[in-house]
Amino acid sequence: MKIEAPRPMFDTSELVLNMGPQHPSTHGVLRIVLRLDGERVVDADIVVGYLHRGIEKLCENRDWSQIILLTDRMDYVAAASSNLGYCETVEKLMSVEVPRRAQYIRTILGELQRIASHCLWLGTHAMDIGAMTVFLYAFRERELILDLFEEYCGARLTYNATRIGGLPLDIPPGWDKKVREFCHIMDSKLGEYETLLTHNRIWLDRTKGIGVIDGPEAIAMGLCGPTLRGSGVPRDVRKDEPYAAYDEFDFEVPIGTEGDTYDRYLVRLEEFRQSLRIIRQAVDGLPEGPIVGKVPRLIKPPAGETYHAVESPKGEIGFFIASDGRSTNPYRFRVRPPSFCNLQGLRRLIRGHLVADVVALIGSIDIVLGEVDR
Amino acid sequence: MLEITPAHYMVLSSALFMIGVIGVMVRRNIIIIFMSIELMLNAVNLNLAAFSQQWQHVTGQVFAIFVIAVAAAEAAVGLGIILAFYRNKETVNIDEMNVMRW
Amino acid sequence: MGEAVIFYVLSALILGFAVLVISTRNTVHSVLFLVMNFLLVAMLYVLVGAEFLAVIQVLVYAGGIVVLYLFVVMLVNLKRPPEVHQDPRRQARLGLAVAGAVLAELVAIIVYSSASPAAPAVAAAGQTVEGGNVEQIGWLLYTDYLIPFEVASILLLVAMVGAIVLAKREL
Amino acid sequence: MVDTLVVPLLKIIILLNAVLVAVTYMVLLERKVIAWVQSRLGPMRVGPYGALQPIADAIKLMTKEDITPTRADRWVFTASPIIVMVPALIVFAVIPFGPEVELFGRSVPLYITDVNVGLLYIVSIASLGVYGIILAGWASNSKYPLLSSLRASAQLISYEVAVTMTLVSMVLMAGTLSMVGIVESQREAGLWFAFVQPVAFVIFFIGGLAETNRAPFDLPEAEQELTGGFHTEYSGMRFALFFLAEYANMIVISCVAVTLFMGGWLRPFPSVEALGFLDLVPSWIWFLFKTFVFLYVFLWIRATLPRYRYDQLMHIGWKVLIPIAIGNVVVTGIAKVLL
Repeated sequence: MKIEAPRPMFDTSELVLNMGPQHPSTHGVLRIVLRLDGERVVDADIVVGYLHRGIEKLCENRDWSQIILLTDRMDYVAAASSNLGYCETVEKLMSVEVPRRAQYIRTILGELQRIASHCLWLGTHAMDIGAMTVFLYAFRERELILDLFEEYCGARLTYNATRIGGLPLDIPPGWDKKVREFCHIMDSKLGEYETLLTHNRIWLDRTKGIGVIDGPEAIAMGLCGPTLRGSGVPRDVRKDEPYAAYDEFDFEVPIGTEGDTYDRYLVRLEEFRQSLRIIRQAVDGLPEGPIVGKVPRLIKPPAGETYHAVESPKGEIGFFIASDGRSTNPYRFRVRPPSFCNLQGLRRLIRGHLVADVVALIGSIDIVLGEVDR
Repeated sequence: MLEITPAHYMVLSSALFMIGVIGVMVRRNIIIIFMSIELMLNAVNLNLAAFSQQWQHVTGQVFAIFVIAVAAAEAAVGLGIILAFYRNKETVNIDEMNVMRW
Repeated sequence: MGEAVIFYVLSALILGFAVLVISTRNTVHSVLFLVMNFLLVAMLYVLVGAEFLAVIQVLVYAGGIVVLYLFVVMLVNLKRPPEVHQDPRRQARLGLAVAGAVLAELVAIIVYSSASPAAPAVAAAGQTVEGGNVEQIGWLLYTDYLIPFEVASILLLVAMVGAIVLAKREL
Repeated sequence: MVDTLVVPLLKIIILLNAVLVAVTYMVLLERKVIAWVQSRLGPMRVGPYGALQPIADAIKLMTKEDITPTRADRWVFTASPIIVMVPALIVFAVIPFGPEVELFGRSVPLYITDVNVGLLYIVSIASLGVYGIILAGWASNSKYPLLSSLRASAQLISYEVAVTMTLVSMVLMAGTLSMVGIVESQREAGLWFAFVQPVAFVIFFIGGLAETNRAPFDLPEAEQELTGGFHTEYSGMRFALFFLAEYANMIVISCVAVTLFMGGWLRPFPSVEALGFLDLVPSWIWFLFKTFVFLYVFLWIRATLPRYRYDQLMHIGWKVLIPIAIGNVVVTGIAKVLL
């Protein structure tokens, strides 16, 4: 009789599932190759690059002021934040003083943009988990912000809203009043979102304990923004390295305790309130004065390099720009995109969870593929 | 011919039973063999129901219900065994299921 | 007359589907034919006045057991056809011959019994199948057949536990 | 001849058409109700307030290309929408929309048939619909539909247990399996069973949501996770059949719930004499009205709640609903013996 060596256990159920690049809830063209055991994710491979347009390289061949509209196309749901980040970086490189009024308006735009972006996040995140009504409610309020932006700069998505040294135009008359009205509306609508979600039993079941990541690990993963703050790390560029006019306003940086999806949700929800608080202070204390600082007609920063970061709705968006001091375009242009950095943590977050959680977690790190791929 | 008697049901059920037996004999896919066994059980039930009608007594149906219960138990355990076996040997061919044979 | 037509049509279909069950290559199709077979048998049950049995047949067999089969067939997505490997020790011819003998014997019995006068349909004392038989079945199950009924339920419990033990990878 | 053949045939034809029309308008209703919840208008273009939208949808779906994926199992792929649709329709045979009424000088019952195992018939036929879903997922030869159909079959079988358990307690209350008999026993009790059996009612409703794959248990069709589920690969009329079957099932569950728990065609508080004026409303209108209320709640829930996860769904089914349902049966049995 021949005794066969025991064969390795044959696994019948491991399934490779290709999620994306065309999938309703990968928020664009993200592709995740999941290896599933039943419905549980054993491992995941995250494939990016489907939206790569070479923006960084393009920027190296454009005028300094032409680059602003390319930054619109990175995080297209929070274009104003990218505009702001780029302009401030160049201003830092050129040591240009920006007038206070411009700083205030930039702050208002930045925070309005944060609310708009968070509205989109909230809507899609809730939609991914199946609460379709929140999506439309959130978009209703986002619409109001888009109207405000349209009135300010004429565009609803790609704003091109700042200029090196200041702003392209002053706020239209009555705009500040409309912003105040909006703050009032938004306050009550936040309550609506919370009624639908915060204490909803199903929402709690779906988000609590999902994708837990603690503070040190989140830092090691390079997470940033609300995703990092959800893990209890109080890192916020607005507080730590104030830019624009943030050092003049009172606001708090909400942090989570558990580091799960629910905490990230709560953090962003609180950021709505803090943003409204900042906007109110900025509108109330809006100083008079010019909106553009002293900038030469031909922008040609001195040779040198610099890195500057601002807090976009997604997290810390940083620009590294090198100028050779001779040409009218940057010598080297590099972006630290928060979505991309947060996406790195996704694999760690989804491992061991179910397919349904993958969707919730993609929503919870709040990525925009335009920014990931650039 | 036009009056349906229990004998008709007997013929039908024995034919069904035979088809089941042939299935068990000629197929080597164990799942098909299981299904053939279900066919045979069904043939038996058909007989029981026909007898129940003939004698105007529901005992036959009660028996059929027991048969169905046993079939359910058999299917659950049998399919569990098939799955466990398949996981280890990657086959459902009954001729390869000989680890317990001399 | 009507009953006869229904009976013959159903019988033909039942046998046809039964043959398909054991002869189809694709296991999923085979399962489908099995369901059809069971549904048709359920119709025959209705014909003999066993509505409760018919419903149970559909509920347990078609709705439960065969779904299990389908599940297993789908999990066992084979990379090679199961019929390839043949056991040399297998004696299919002998099996077929035995089956044929049994069939012949059964036919003989049927022919013999139908030649002799059929037993008259005797109504058991006080029990008729009028106005539905659910109550009678329930009555019998819980009185005369109480112990078999309980044994059957324990059997089902054991089967449930067994199935879980077998199917679970690690306990 | 007229009573045994013509009248039933007429009833079947009328009922089938009514159900199909109701199902298409159910789709419109869903879009409208959810739109109103979400502060939108919903379909407005076709007909006044979008009233002809179902017709436009039907024309669109019928004229669409019918795609069969290349390596799909052609026969099963074609058969599964039919397998889903047929049980959803034939269940209506035993649903009593009203008692016997005088119509054109003859007494016509407002149901197609009243079989003595009516309730079991519904349960058993409804359990066949799962085949269509499993086979659709399998035959599509695609991974998302396969995952979805596995989810669906596990879900439907699990929740069937809980639902059937509640039906057992209802049968204990009514003492019959006939749908008409159950309504009659509620008339005799003078009370809707929903008030006597609130636990069974709630479990039945939750189980009904799960059985019809409706939110928050719409995992098999979770668009955000499985890109539409088992009907991902379907198009045109075959897709429409899945869609129609889902809504037909919703109507079935509502009808059964109304019959079992809300007194079927009876008016509210059938034993209170003072409310006798409510009898002026024909009985079938009461039935349809109650069914409508149920359907509305289905839509309302869909617009409000997020979706459960697969393991949570199983947890609720097996560890919460089934034990409670069994306990309910035991308690009902004891109460029935003692009282």
